[in-house]
Amino acid sequence: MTQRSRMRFSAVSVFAVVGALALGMIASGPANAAISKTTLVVGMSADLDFLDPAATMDNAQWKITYPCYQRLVEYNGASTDVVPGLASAWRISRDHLTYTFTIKSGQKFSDGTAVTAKAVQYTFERMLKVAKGPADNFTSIASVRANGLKTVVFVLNQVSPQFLYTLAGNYGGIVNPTTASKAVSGDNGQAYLADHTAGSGAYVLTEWKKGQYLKLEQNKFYGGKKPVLETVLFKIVGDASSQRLQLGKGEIDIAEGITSDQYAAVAKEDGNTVINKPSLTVDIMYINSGKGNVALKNKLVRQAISYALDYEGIMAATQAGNATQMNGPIPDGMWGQDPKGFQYTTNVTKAKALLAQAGVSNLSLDLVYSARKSWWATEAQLIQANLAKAGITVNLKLTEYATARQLIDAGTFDLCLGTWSPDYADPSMFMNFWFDSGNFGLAGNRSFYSNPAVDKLIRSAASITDQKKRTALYIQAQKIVVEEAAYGYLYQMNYRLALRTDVKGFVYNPMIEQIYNLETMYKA
Amino acid sequence: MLRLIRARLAMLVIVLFGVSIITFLMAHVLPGDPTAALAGPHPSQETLNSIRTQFGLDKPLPVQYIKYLSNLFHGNLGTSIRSQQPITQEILAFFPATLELVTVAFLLAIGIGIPLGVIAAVKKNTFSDYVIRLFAVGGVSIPLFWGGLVMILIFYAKLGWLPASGRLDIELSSPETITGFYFIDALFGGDKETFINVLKHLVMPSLALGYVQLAFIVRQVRSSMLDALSQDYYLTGRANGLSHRFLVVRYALRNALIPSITIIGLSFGSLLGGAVVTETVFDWPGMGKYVTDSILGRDFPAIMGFTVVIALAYVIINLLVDLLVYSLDPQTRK
Amino acid sequence: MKAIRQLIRNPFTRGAFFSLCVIAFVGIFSPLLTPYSPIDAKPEDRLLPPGHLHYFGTDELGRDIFSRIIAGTRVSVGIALFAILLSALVGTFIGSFSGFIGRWIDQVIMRSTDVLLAFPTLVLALALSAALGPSIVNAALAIAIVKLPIYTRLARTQALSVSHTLFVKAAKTFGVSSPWIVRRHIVPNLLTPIIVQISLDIGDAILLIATLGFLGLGAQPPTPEWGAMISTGWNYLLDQWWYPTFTGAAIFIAVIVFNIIGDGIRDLLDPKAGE
Amino acid sequence: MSELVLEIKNLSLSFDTQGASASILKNVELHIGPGEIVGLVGESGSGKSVTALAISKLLPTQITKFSSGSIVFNGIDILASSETEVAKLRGKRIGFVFQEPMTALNPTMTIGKQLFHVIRRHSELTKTEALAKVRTALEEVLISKPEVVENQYPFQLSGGMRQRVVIAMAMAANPTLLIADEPTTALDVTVQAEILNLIAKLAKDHGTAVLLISHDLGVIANSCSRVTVLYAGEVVESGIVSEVLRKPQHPYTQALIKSLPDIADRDSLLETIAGEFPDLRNRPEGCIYAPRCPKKFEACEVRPMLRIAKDLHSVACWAVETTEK
Repeated sequence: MTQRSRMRFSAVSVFAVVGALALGMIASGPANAAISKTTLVVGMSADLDFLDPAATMDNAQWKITYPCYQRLVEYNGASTDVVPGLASAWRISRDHLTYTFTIKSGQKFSDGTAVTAKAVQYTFERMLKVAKGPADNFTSIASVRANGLKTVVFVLNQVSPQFLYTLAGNYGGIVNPTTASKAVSGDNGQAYLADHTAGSGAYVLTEWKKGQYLKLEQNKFYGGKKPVLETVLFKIVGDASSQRLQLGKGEIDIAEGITSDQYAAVAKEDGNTVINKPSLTVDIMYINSGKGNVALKNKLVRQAISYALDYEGIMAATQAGNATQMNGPIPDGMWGQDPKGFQYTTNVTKAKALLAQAGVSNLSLDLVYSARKSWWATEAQLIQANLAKAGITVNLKLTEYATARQLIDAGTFDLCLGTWSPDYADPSMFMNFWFDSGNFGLAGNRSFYSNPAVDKLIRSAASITDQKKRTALYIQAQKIVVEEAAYGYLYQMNYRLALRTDVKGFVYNPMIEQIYNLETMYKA
Repeated sequence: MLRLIRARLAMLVIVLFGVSIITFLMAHVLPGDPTAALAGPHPSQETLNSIRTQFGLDKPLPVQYIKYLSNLFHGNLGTSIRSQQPITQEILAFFPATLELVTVAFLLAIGIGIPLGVIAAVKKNTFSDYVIRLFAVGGVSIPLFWGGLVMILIFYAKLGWLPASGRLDIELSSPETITGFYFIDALFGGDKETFINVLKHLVMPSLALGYVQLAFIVRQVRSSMLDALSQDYYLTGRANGLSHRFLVVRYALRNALIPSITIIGLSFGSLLGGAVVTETVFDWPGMGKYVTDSILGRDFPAIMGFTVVIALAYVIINLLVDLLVYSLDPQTRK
Repeated sequence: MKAIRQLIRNPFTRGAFFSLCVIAFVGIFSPLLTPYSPIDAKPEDRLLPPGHLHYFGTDELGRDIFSRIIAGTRVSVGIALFAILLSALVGTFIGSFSGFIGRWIDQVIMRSTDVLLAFPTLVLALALSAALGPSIVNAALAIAIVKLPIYTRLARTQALSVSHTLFVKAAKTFGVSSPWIVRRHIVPNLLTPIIVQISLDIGDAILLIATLGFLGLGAQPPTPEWGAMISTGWNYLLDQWWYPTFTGAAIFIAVIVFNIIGDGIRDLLDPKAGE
Repeated sequence: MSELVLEIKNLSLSFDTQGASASILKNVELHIGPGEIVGLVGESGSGKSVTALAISKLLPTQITKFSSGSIVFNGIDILASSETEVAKLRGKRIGFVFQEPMTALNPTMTIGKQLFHVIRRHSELTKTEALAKVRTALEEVLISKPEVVENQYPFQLSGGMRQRVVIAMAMAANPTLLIADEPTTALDVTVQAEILNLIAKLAKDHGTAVLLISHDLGVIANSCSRVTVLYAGEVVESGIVSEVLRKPQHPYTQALIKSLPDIADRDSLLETIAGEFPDLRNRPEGCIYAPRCPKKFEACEVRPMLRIAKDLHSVACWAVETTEK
């Protein structure tokens, strides 16, 4: 063998060894095993943060906690009404300030201890002590007292029409008081509950491989009907295309991360289906009339912006048309909505005229958004193009979510994209949060909108319980805030979810979006 | 040798101190408040303030930093804002995955890169040289995120040969932790199915990451090998009848490796950087993904914990490189 | 000129050199070469496949991908060049003074580079551009900072060796000012290794820019930046394959061309790597 | 005279690199008899080392082009032999000593091991025997503590010691021909003599023929019997050392001798040779030395052949009266 050919031989052999290694791996069987019928695998886009019901305010984490805890009252299927949960019955005092619940018997936490009135008291007292997001929903609680084993009494310091509904939210999940012993350095057990569940729900979090998956298994002591699904895995698949590929191969049963433009194609693929239902989530643009560009204080300018937007085009590009243009702040499907509410149309001429009337020219605005929603980049660029036609320059400011939140709280922006969904089925979720001048910033009023007349209307609507009277007040307020174009009322979106056709029994409830009714789901 | 270790330890102190200051400042000028992102969709001001107090974010920066340093001194990296878990514990969970990925990629790169670099040098300016150099330059040129995604498309989506994400199929339970390296743990565990599954998951990410490093190694080895082959001792050997092959393997290689090792060792940083992207593309549950999420989520303690650990690793790698050079190069033993 | 002739003579660098000329041409004249506006959205033309109207198809806002890639050449390559040149300039300056002046200043500067080197490149760039706020200029600054230690060290080593030569020692004894010595004696000696390093770093910088863009920290939309385009485009791979594919190929080609040229220049200028 | 150890006839070669070609050697003639020490002298760049490397076929194969002539070693036509065949000669029948003892040895390997590799390569000795041979080889080059030296690395030895090691390696297989390419140039003056004496002694003891290459006529004068003077790849003069040095015929040789302080009249100024070295990419048609030659005349437009001059040595110069070739 000559020197030359010997060297070539070694080059070849290096490639050959690598090739053989690769082939060996590949030859050793198929890449994936089929998932059993009693296991459900959900593909989610990112790992979760923490699961403490007294701390988490994010629907993404709630999909874990919701089936692991039970609440005093629960949403009834797909409706926004509540039905008995851990509480078999309740009584509301005439002044709407005292709520008395009777605890259902036979309910047990995942460690086998019984659910008692003391546990309810512990849960709420702890939540208020932790003083994080969830506590904001219960500022009306003056005291909560267990009265014996079965009775618990909430005393409110003000009338709170939505109180019962907030109890059905994730933060209403009753925590096992034995976890008090897990507290370290006065954290009220936050560190422990951050990655453990301790509820009486149908499931228990049994494993959390950070960055990989979370595993739910049945709670042996669950007091309700035994669910079909033995195991539920929430697998982290960051990339949307990977999720789609894995869904197609049946490696995951539900793909949460499918992007808007891909649903149509996913639905056409064998074995896949897409759920498409109207939701109560709205996509809006904050128009900072308090701390933003001075021109935005003028309602004519805000109206001009509203007329310049191409609503149809935006809905087509961001939601593939699976959306409805809003006609006011309250979405369709929520009581209190104004069915005859005014809807802005695309009218560039009118927009220009309004700007001229306002005496504003060469307006240049910053539009802040984050990558939190996959469609915001598209939406922002379209809005930029729309407003350019009316002669308004828009500078896009893509920031990270945390930064965007800070800017929103401080009011240092002109325009900003956001979504909003109600925590409980009450129009105050929209009206009081968005427009009360006491709620500036992250708290809800992100347009820094201030109108004493509106303040008066919505505050009185929130302090009474008569739904008819409240509706009237809210409709009156809506007419003002729509006319004044306090926000860019874009669209109410559809909830879309891609899943395998053999996943059955999923019930979508707009109040608890992203949460699965695992107790009654099954695979066929 | 003791002096070497002592010098490295001194460096460790300086580097750690510098890194902690830089990271601390950087983390705190990052626009964005972690509490605002965590407090829920519409928190009240009271809630935001209460959370800031809980994380000590309301204190002046120097106070926060001194507190951080004193905790660090006690081996405590703090608590993650995003997960509420001790950072030390989190890093222990994520670090082995990265180390496994990086090590395998590195071994692949060395195993293939050194021979290729040698061949390219020996066959300088021939067809094989051009092919190898093109192959190598491809590695440093292909955008890792794009290359990785294309690999997924081919080997997972089209051919179905290899899994696309994670360290192990979700139906299989992870092997009992001995080293934290799944493929070693699975081997000890004796479960053939798990072992093969672990290897399959390793193939794509380690090849993607290894290719970049391989390219770097080929370039480096080729150039130092050319240097070594142009040295007089090579000619002496040839003139004394030693074969070209013998000289390449026994004489030139060792001498070429000394400068290469230093440079390849120091490129560990770039490998970790590459791991950030690889882990994102292949959903590899490691430090890269962890730190990206932490940066985006403004999880200051986590960002700092990560950089401190990486700086530590950097100094350790430096020491290892020094020791390796020490063992290879008699001149350092003067 | 001689260098170019040598580059063309080698078959390995010949093709790369001509591609480089094409890239430079495209970068300089991009506004004249784009058949459509790379910025203006046309929602009615969303996601059209490649054809004679749109060579590379259109994106999610109905923009011509071919035009965006052409326009992106100027952004991605231009910013990479800017970042590396900035880094080389500042690094050479700091490094040569550090090596020339020595003493504690040298110690402080060298330990600082140690610290910077302890960060993984991408992570540092990631954190820096996050800290500075996402924009293409800040991404360039981040890359310049990340690359700084290399140039500082390179310049320092050269400055050290030059400052020990007779003419510099003589100049020092005659009381010639330090900046003068640095400018007249140290900088010219540095040029070759710095040029070699620059040529090797440009490709890497293009990749870093694209990676930052991919992770959402680079250019702001609607700027046609390659990395950001792939980041969005990847979601469309399965149904609109053309979107990420052509963009990725553009990055790959640009980077490989710069890398081959960089290798070639190193072979030419660096006596150790050459013949 | 018995059969020649080495005979180089009419050797011409060029280096071809990507389009450019440089004529390095032109019609070189050289021969060495058994046990003879022949000097090859010339300025740097004159082609001495190329000639030496050509004998062992150690020139880079990709760029070297032989255009004429032959190299015959012990009856073997080197240029016609394959790489494998020549490789068998290297170290075994042809030993090589290089100029730079600093770099001629592998810096990361002990002396003993490097010597061991060479010895094993050329003999059938067992490992133990070869290790013993390492000792004796070191002893033979007059290294006093071989057991210490063999475990040392090159950087731990002085230049002279290293050169001894290199010589030991070259002589390990008892070769027929030893090529010493500037063996003392890099050494101190005091050590130079020791090394030259060592080479002379070994050659005598083993009956080895030596080709001693140097730019230093003094070195040649002390060690060689015959000398060949190279200029720009061409032999300009050759003959018995004493004759050539005493009565140099070629103007170049004369200039060389004049520039040498030891041999020339101590009072005369050290002369340097005026003019520039020729461009080998465009070798002139006429006499290669003509551009720098003080005695240049019309005939020099034509290249002079190497012809036998009156004092029994060959000269390539029209200005010299010669008998005939």
